[in-house]
Amino acid sequence: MQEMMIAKARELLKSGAVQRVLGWKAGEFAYDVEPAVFESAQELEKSFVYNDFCGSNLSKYLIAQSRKEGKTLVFLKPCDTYSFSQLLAEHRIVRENVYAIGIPCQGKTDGETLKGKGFTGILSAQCEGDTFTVHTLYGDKTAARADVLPERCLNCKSKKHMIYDELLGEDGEVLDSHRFDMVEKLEKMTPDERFAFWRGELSRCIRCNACRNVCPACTCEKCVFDNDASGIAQKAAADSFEENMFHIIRAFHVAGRCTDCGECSRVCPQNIPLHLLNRKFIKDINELYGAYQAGEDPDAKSPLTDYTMNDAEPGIVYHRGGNQ
Amino acid sequence: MQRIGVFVCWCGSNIAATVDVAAVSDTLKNEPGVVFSTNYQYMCSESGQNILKDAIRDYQLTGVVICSCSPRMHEATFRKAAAAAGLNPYMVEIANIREQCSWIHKDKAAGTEKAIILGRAAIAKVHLNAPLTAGESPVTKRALVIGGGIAGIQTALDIAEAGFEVDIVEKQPTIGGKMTQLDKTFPTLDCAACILTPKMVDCAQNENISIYAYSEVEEVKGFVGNFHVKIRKKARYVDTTKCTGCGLCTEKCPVKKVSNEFNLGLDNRRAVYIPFAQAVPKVATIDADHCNMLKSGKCGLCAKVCTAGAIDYKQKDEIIDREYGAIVVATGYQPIALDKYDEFAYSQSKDVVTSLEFERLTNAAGPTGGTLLRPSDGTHPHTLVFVQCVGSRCEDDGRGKSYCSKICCMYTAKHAMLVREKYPDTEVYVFYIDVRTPGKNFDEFYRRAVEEYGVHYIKGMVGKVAPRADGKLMVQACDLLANEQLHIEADMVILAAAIEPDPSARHLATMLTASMDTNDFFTEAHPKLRPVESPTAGIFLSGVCQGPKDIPETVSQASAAAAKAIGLLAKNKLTCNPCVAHSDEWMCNGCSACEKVCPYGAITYMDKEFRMPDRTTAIRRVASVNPAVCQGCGACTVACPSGAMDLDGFSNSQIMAEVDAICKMK
Amino acid sequence: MKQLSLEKLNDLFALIGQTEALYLPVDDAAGQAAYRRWQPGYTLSKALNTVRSAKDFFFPQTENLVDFKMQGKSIEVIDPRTEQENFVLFGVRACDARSFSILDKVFLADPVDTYYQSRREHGTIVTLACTRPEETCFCTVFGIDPAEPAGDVSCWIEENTLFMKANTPKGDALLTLAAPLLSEGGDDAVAAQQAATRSVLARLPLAKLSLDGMGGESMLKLFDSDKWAELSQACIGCGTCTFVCPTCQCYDIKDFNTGDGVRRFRCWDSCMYSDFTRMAHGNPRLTQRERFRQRFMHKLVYFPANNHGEYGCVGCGRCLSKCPVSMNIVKVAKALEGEVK
Amino acid sequence: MQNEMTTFKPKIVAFCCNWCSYAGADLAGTNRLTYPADVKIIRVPCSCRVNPMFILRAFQRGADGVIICGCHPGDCHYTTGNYYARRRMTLLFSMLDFLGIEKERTRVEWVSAAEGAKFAATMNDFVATVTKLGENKRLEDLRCKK
Repeated sequence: MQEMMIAKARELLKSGAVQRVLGWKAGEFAYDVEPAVFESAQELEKSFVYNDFCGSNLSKYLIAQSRKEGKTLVFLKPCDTYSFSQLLAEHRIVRENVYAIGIPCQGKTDGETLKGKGFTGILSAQCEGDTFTVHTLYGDKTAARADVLPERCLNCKSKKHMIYDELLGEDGEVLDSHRFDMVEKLEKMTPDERFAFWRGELSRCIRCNACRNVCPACTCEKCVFDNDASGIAQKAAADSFEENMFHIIRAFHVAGRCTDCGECSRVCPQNIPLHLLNRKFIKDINELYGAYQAGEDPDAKSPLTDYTMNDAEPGIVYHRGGNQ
Repeated sequence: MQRIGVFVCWCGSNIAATVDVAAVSDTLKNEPGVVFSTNYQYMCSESGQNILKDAIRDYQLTGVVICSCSPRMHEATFRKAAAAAGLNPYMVEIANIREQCSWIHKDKAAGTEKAIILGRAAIAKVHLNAPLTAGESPVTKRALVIGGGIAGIQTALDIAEAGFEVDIVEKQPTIGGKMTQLDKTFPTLDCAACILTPKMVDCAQNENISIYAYSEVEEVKGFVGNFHVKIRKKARYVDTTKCTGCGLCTEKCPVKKVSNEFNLGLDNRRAVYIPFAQAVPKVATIDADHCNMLKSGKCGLCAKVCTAGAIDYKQKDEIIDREYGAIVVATGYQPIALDKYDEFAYSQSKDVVTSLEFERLTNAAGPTGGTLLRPSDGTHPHTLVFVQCVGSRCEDDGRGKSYCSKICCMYTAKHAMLVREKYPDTEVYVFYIDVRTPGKNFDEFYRRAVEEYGVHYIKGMVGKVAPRADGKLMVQACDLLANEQLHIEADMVILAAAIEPDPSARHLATMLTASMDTNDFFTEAHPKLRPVESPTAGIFLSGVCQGPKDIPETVSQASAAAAKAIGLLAKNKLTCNPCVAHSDEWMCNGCSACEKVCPYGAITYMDKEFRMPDRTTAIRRVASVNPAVCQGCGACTVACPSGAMDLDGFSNSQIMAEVDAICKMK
Repeated sequence: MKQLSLEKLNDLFALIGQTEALYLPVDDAAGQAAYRRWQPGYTLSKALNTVRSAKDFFFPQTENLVDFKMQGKSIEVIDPRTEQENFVLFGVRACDARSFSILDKVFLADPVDTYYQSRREHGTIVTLACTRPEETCFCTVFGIDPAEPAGDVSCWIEENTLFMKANTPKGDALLTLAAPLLSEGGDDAVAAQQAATRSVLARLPLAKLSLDGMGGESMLKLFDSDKWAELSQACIGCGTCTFVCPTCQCYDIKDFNTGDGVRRFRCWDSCMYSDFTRMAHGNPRLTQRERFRQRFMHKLVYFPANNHGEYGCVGCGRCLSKCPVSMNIVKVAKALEGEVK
Repeated sequence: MQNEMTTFKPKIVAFCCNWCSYAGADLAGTNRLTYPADVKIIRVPCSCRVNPMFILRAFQRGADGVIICGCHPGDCHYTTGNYYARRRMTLLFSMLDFLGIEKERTRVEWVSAAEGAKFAATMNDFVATVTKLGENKRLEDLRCKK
């Protein structure tokens, strides 16, 4: 696939159809692949990669890239196309300046996930079939592919590309995932248990803003939390309240817009399962207002800018979900 | 820092009995920014207002807090008084310590404490108040009526009578609408044409009315008082200024088999045609889809016979730009398509007709000259079966409509009665779910059909209509009251098809940013209290476009809409509510969330060039609020995640300052 | 050198914990190491290092500076500081231990930051030698020997024994406190472990990272390098690298309205943020490229230029594993290497 | 003897829309229908003006309960405002519940201008509910406490 992508990118650059290529660049080790812009065939050949570590969602970079002169070629995995589509619906990307190529994805892992599975001193890693071989300072180790995939890939919602100009490889299907299982599990806990769970998680937050800055739904020119005039600006959580506030409001602001790409949880240095907050909103919306996935249908009205006269009353919260 | 004055009203003993007013004014005197604090028996009295005015001048107050009765009571009074003393009226805030404090709390300590907190909240808010000025916008003194049916005609006539210019845009070649196709009208049975056509002529002759027939609204921009509308005047290929309406062309045209839409396809017309004798404007129209000359360049007969030289094969659509102060929507309705109702054999048998087709079959100007004949063989029918509620009150998997079409009960009674009167040898059956006849003289009318004219009303639905080889229609039905199955050999079956909004309405609503319900009927600003206005300012609703209604109701609503439009046009300027939303362009990212929740279409987007901090320029899509259209609900402010959208008078920081003051530790 | 059987490690913790606050790395809910105040039942994490660095104890993420209490129109100024208690930081790695000396250069230089100073004075640092460095480690580049960590007390864990060595009077005091549990000996075992560790260190992929040419001499050349545009293009402007960094020391001072007064506090800031160094006209660094450049110029050029060649980096590798887009100081240093040759 | 110092008096913030609920509150006053002084009303143009930020802010600053009152669905002065408010608040409350924060501390009630009695009854009930829950501990900001 990587070779096909490089060939395609080289061809489009050469013909002048695109001026630059948004893809992934190899790093020092196997896993530290970084998003990058390539402007020449030499650059592509030198460092363009597409492998099991290309997890980062490139769609948000298009906000800036699509405002540059000429066209940008971007490679989008199925879940990235949801974000791309949603950003288009929100007028954040200049569509005519983007040439989107859909590429297949079998799930992406990352260095943190490998380390979490006990691989330390990673020097390089290869995947053959379903087996990952990791060379480390302390010897070679192997693992089954499924064992080193992060949660978002194990519960992948779709292998289908929502939008593209061209497709490399086969398109997949929307999957019947179990992505709401953990939300459901939490809903079944008592409020005290849930409170304890979330305090345990959110109290680790260092307010580095990685979740927000990587999020393709967070595209405000200036975030309310950075804006002293908003009255709720905070640079650090000076009290546990501010940890809650930041994450509740952030989840609320992306409710109905979150494509569940999982980048927030991937980048969290403290491994806080932030995607659960967004998924809770998605699940609630599905249950209360009908199935809806942001990024799926650009013409569908987002549930929070829509209503029906017979919507559930807020009091429904008192009756549903969770033990007392 | 503001210089704030606090004025605590006793309201006689209304407040003073349960709130220690002196303690309130003394405590609030110590709040930051407060430079003056007093209490007085009746702040709303003239001497009370003078205390306020004097203090504003003597202490150079920049903000005022009145602790008194509800702002719904005297906010306007105090704002006026402040303005008289030279203070911007929007620098006045009221702490409601009567209705929401002294009157509900018996304990004086608790009441006093709460009054102080409410006062603090008002002070906290005033600290963040900014002077607001109500904007003004001019009013173009001309109205646009979209749709030239009876609703549009009535509205236009009323507006014109009041002395304002009004344009009617009608997509058909003639105005008149559905009513021109009707025979008689209930409950008086006067002939539709006799009462309608004089009004059509009035329209044509009224100096204030311009009729754009065979035209459609192409684009609507602007806002209340200042709409800019593009009207597409479709090419008729006939110069309307020359055409005399003599009709010679329509007799000579060789293309004879064009289905005549005016008679609902029950007969044919030529490729050049005048819909009916009383059409307004009475000019010919060439149907480009069927005209040989326009299709192949071979013919030109009409041009040859036209003595006025009115035929112009090179005519093009014309775009007319007009400005309006008010727009009245009167787009009307159409009967639903019955092709999904196979059980009634509508598509299989010519003798199964809709009620509107039946109108044409009994109309003296219709295809049969007013004699009721079976469409299939031209014989006189002896047994007629009317089926009510075809598609009404039953969504039926999307075939029909959930609502009652409202007019069917009455026109079916009319049809049945007229048939029985003219042809006493016929048997007439009416199948119904309910007979609904509220309205002046309506029930009497229906009872006459049953009691005097011997129409057989049967409660129950027709299950199936089966055409037989001998031309009869076998009607299977049940009589729910007698609880028996019925089999009727009918000659004709007439279906009371549900009515639905004209299909053009949805596109129009989008252009007007007027809201619609799920059935595509226009939504009114308030279902009870503002029934002829759209929530979008300057857009009014006339006739069935807002919901099913009969002619008397349509006409009264049309006049009501006219009255509302006249009220608007009579103003020279519109004063805007200054408490409106505004968008901070530097923070707006143009995502459109605010636009989607705005009920008034007050938010538009523009691409604006910004000089960025790094000295580059960037073009960004940003929202902009039209203060003349915004009503200040604030829906957009919450939809906006960045807080770029805020509401003057109720800003995020003002409300949070109130929250802080209320929740603060003592 | 003192020694203690690992079986008695909890007894040691209990002993220290009795008299002073003891903090040590334990595994958190997400399976990563974090410093926690010791309490019975806690066990020392086996992770190489904590996600957050040990600088938190001297330079916490938020710290109250002064309170203003308002009553009507009067304002009272209150110093919120209570007496600083003594505390022990156990299990600090060599890299973090070095970071304190870098922070000292900033906070203890005139004018002395008394908030920081007070914490430094009351903290005893017990370091722990590394035995299994990771691929992201490059402390040796800065002359740090993770097999011989600094601190008030240095420790080694080999097999089932903890070896301890006091380096300072504070360290002596701690070992005196712990004396009832300790016995003498263990130099050989420690030396053997050090040799083994050092052989791994030599094999580290980043061991040969060159910082030649960094520092003040080529400041303008580096500043003007066109590499910055490419290096910074993926940067999302978050504060992850800054906040996990043991040497980043920038902070912002904020006022919080408590309802009846103002609490003035400081909190970590990041030069990667668009509202960092906000002056009347805004942030002088207009684009992410400039903000990104600032961070690495500071660590690799400005700081050594002002501090006798000492870099503002200790090679702990946290930013290498935590950056959301896998950009880091090593990639920057390697890219700039060509610029100064 | 009941010690006044130990009796918990909750702080309740009530956001009332200008057109229906604020008028309903006025009517409660006009009819002298009592409810505890713990309730303090903030006037907003419409229930759709209530930003989740305001609700969290209230809890941060020491509120023990927050109630939002608006026109009955279908009767909004602005036609659609309360429909949006209804969705927003439903989702917000559900999220608070998801985080284990007592859901009974937040409420939405539709009160028309004619429903003074309903306003007073609603406030009495809400104050009783919050009083039973006690002090807000899960969304408090210690800096705002004495």
